[in-house]
Amino acid sequence: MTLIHFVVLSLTLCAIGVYGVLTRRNLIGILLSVEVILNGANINFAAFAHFRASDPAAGAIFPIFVMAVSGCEMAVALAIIISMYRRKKRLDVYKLEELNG
Amino acid sequence: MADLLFTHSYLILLFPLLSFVTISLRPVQLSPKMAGRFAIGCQGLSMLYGLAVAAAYWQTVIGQPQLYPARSLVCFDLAWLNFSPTLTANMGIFLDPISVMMIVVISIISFLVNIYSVGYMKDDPGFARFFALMALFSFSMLGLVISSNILQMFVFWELVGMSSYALIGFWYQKPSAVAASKKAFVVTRFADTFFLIGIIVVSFYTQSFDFQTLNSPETAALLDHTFMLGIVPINLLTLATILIFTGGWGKSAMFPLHIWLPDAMEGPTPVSSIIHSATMVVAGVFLTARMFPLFAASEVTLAVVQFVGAFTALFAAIIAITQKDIKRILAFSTLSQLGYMLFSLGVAKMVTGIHPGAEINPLGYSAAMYHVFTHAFFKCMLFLGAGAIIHAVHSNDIMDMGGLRRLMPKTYWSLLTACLAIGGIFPFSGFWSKDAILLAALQSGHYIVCAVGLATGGLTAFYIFRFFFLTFHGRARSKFHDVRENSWMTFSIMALTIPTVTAGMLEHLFVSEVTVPGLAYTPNFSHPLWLPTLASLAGIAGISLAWTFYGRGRTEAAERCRLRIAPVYQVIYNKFYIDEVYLFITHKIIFHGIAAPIKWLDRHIVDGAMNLIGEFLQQGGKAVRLLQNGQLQLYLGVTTLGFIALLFLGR
Amino acid sequence: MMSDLLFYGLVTTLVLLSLLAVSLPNLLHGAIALIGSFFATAALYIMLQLEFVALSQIMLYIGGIIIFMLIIILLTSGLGQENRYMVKGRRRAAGAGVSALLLIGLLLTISQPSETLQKATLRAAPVTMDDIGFRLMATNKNGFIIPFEIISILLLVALVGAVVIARRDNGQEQES
Amino acid sequence: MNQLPTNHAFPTHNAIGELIRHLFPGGAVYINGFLTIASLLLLVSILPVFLIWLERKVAAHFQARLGPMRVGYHGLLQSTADGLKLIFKEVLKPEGADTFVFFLAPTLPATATFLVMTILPFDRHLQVADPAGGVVYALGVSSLSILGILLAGWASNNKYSLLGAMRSGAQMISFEISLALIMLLIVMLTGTASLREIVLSQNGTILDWWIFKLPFLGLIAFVMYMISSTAELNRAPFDISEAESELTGGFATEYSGISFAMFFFAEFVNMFVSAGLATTFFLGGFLAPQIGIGAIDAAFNFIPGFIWFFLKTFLVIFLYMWFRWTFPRVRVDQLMYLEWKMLLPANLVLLMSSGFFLAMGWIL
Repeated sequence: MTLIHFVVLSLTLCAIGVYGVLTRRNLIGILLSVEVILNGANINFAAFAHFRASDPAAGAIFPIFVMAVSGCEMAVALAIIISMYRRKKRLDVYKLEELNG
Repeated sequence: MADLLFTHSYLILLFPLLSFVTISLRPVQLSPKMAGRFAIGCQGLSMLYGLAVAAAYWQTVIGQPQLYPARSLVCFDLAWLNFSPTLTANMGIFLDPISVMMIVVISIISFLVNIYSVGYMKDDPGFARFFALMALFSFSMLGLVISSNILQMFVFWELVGMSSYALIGFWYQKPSAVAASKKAFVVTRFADTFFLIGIIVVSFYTQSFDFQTLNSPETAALLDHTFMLGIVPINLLTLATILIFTGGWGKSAMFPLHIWLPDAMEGPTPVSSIIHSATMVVAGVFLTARMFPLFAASEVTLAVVQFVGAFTALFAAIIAITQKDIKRILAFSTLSQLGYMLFSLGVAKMVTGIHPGAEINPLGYSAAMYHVFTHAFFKCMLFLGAGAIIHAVHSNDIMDMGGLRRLMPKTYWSLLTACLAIGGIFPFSGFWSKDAILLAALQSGHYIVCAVGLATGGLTAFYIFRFFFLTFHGRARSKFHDVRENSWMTFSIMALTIPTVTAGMLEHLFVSEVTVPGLAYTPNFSHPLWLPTLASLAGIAGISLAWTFYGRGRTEAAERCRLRIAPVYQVIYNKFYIDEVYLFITHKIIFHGIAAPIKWLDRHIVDGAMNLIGEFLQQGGKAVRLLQNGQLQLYLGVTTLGFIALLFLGR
Repeated sequence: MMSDLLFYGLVTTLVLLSLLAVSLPNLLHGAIALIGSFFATAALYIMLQLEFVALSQIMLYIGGIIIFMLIIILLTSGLGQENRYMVKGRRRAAGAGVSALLLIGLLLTISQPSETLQKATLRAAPVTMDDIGFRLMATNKNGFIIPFEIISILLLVALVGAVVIARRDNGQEQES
Repeated sequence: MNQLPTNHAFPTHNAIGELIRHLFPGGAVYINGFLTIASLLLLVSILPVFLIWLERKVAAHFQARLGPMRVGYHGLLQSTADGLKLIFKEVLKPEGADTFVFFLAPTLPATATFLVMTILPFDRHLQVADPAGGVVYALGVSSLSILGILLAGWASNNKYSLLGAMRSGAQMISFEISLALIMLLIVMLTGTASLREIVLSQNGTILDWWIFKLPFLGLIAFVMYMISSTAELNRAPFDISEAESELTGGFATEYSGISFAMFFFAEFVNMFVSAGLATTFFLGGFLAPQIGIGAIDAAFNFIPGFIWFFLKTFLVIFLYMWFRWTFPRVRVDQLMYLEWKMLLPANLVLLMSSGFFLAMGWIL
């Protein structure tokens, strides 16, 4: 159980999240996968905080910031998804191509 | 004691401001009734304080000439804006004979008109708003007259214009009121632009806004040089003073910028009374008087002032003869009287550093100020009386009235004094002030102007008694219901008869004390006795003519006369088609002749170039947008692939 | 020894649950798997002696974000209707390929000999709640007061924005 | 990796713990751990039974009747019988329900309450664990019960369940905010987030309890805590999620047997936990009330702390039950209005004014 283990773990989680984002068709599913990616990043921060003795508190603070930002993201996403759902009645990203050129 | 009064002289302004803020912003909830009472209370306090300041001023400044040789007093002067190290705009209070006189006039009239308005505006939905705006007006007008420098004066000048705009359009549901307020705003703003340019020119050269600096001979000497604009020689002094005078030109509604004032009668009558006859329109005259030493340094400017004044006096009097709307008659009468004041200023002469040895005759200045004083009271009263009549009979047309003498006796007798005063009949106040003006014109050798003044005096007497007889005498020409005098209104009207009758006693005071600033010179006030006699005769002739035509409420003789000169009458009745000329110029010439080609240029050449660029970008965008198919996952996939490529390439 | 065992157990759980979270066809099941993975992550934090981060993880992620997500799912899916929107066939394979490539690339990158990774085995003292609190509020150069305040403003803005976006425009949208 | 936090006394350093530590020096950690968990489980299984009986008795006496009288002394065994019946009943799963989630959901609230109980300081040395961020832990873990309710509502495949679940989810999330703010207030005043420390900070006379400190602000905070925790517990007058007249049985409509029993029991344990937290935060926890008279104080001190804890907790529980029979049920919009427009602003004002008091050193 060294730093390298945690780094590999967080990279794996990141890859899993990317896979999820690429293969989910539902907006909420994509958000879910993004959370997996963020989780991986957080683990990375925490691991570095623990194993690099120079400044452990900084590494511990960063995951908290990430959590706060992801809370914001969820709040806005909730609003966007609700208003989109009202309009389209579904959240399939293949059906939500309004932004195409 | 007096010092304390002067130090806190800002309180004169503060009471109306307090009233405005309290009523409009409502930190405490006031019922409309309470708002009116509150406004009157504030105006009353302001008036009492103003009178106290005036008394103190009389005692200290006038009473001790050795201490105050300039007869003026700067109560305080705080630096407000530092434009540059050498140019600072101040905010201050400046007391000299004319500003003290104006404080007295404005505060008394504001107070009385506020009382009057309680009766006049009763049951109006905008009752509280009206009092708030009136308080704002009082605040700004008082601020205007006690300004210590020209920039401060301009600030209050614009505030006055703003409150006038708001009050003309007070009944904003009426399209005509809205149009009138817009017209007043645009016309005065047009003139104010030149005023501001004038301020900028003067302050640029003199590095000062202060009146005392501007009025010094050094300033005149500094400005007095001629430069060539192309092939036209332009004297800077003349240019600057005429630019500044243009502000007063517009505000005092002199020909040809007079078109807004008759329309401004759309506002409530108390507004017309205080703003558009007694105080605000006098601001132009006041400005000219305030800057008089500088104006007087330029012969051309004084000539312009004199000509504009004299012409407007006659011109407006002629139009007033034919008008049927009670308030328009009075409006044109106001124009005419303002013309008097201006030409009186124009005929005054004084010594300055650059014209040594020129004639000295400051009587015109004193006479103009005296006329400002007397005119304010009797014209205010005339308007208040007209308002009372309108309030009673619900019509503006004098052809619909008649026989009101019995129904409104108090108004009748009060108005009679005002009509006699404006008609220049001995011993009412108007007689004395007009006499002084005519004497000033005669003494300075402007015989034509003097003749115009005399003729206008006759015309004035005629049209004012035409209005008077048609309104009060004879039989009613339409049915009135429930004509009653309101005690709030009659109180103010009757209170105003006192200065109207007695202001004549102040003539010598004005002539000796209200003189050109910085000039220790008592005007020569020796009368040739034929002049007042002639003036009185002109007035009596006007009244007699009015009696012949309209006495006992008859109109047949006048009608016959009108038919005989129908074309001329038509021209005069339509105010010499000045409004139409304006419309023609703005619409036909400016809009079609100048603006339309520019518009075409803008639409086709300038916009066309822009459209070309836009079109180019759009086509480019169309080509690029094929890449944007709106699928999140494609974007992310491509991004990730790019990132992976970087990972491998970066090794 | 014990802790290594625990660590590998947690890691296995975490990876498996994350995989489930991204690949379960029913979104709600995915969300539940995500909850599990968050708990496992919290356990990992405790192993890293970051007690407060673990507690925040539980409070913010499980108490806040996941509940938000569940509410979104419940609001947008009808009863008994499953959210089976996964891409099919080739696209799915492409996604898997891309992410596998990414993982390989990243792993290759960290497999390079690196001072930071190799020598970073020194274990820090546990980070207590007090440390984090004082660092968050410190105004000196090690302090995080500015990011903290920015985050708080961001939260406020996000909330206001969310309200504005989600508010029903009566004029535009038809309600069924 | 195995080192335990040593900066504060290990919370189970009581007589039994010491004895076992003395007898089995090697395995004491495991035996102690097992014993604490086992006793806690025992408590969790007995408590709801007793609380249900209490609720029924209190309700009955409020309505001037006797309540259960037949089974056992004054009906003491009535709820045991009911519980047994529930356990042996068949669990029905509605058609089309999501099996996994349907059976997962009831376990979550039960787990949540159990997890919060592990940090309740029953006595000076009677506490399973005392994390430094105990308040955060309590808040975080208790949100699991919201999860359980939401999942139960969705998994039941029934519109009443879903509506009830959404309602109570929204309600609990909303009121959790003001609950958290009140806890934050206490954390701010004490300067610690550990529950044990919070209790110890109220050492002294009865006037040192937070409810009586900060003249009136403490009392206001307590009242607000009671309101928000009542709402958080979905108890009357805030029981809109299971308003029988509107929603049948709320999120638990489709549940029966042991699954239902878990929800039901969790609810009552949750009430105990809430009351215990109130005791901890405001009423001096396990500390004996000291009124400044030597003899009485000594007598009170002689009584063990956990008895005081339970006494105070049951006092608060009685308050909850009293609420139930005093106030009529509020509407769902009134509820949201209460939280977002009244409680939350009041909370913020309270927090700010207390901060001001704290900064000025005016904590009386």
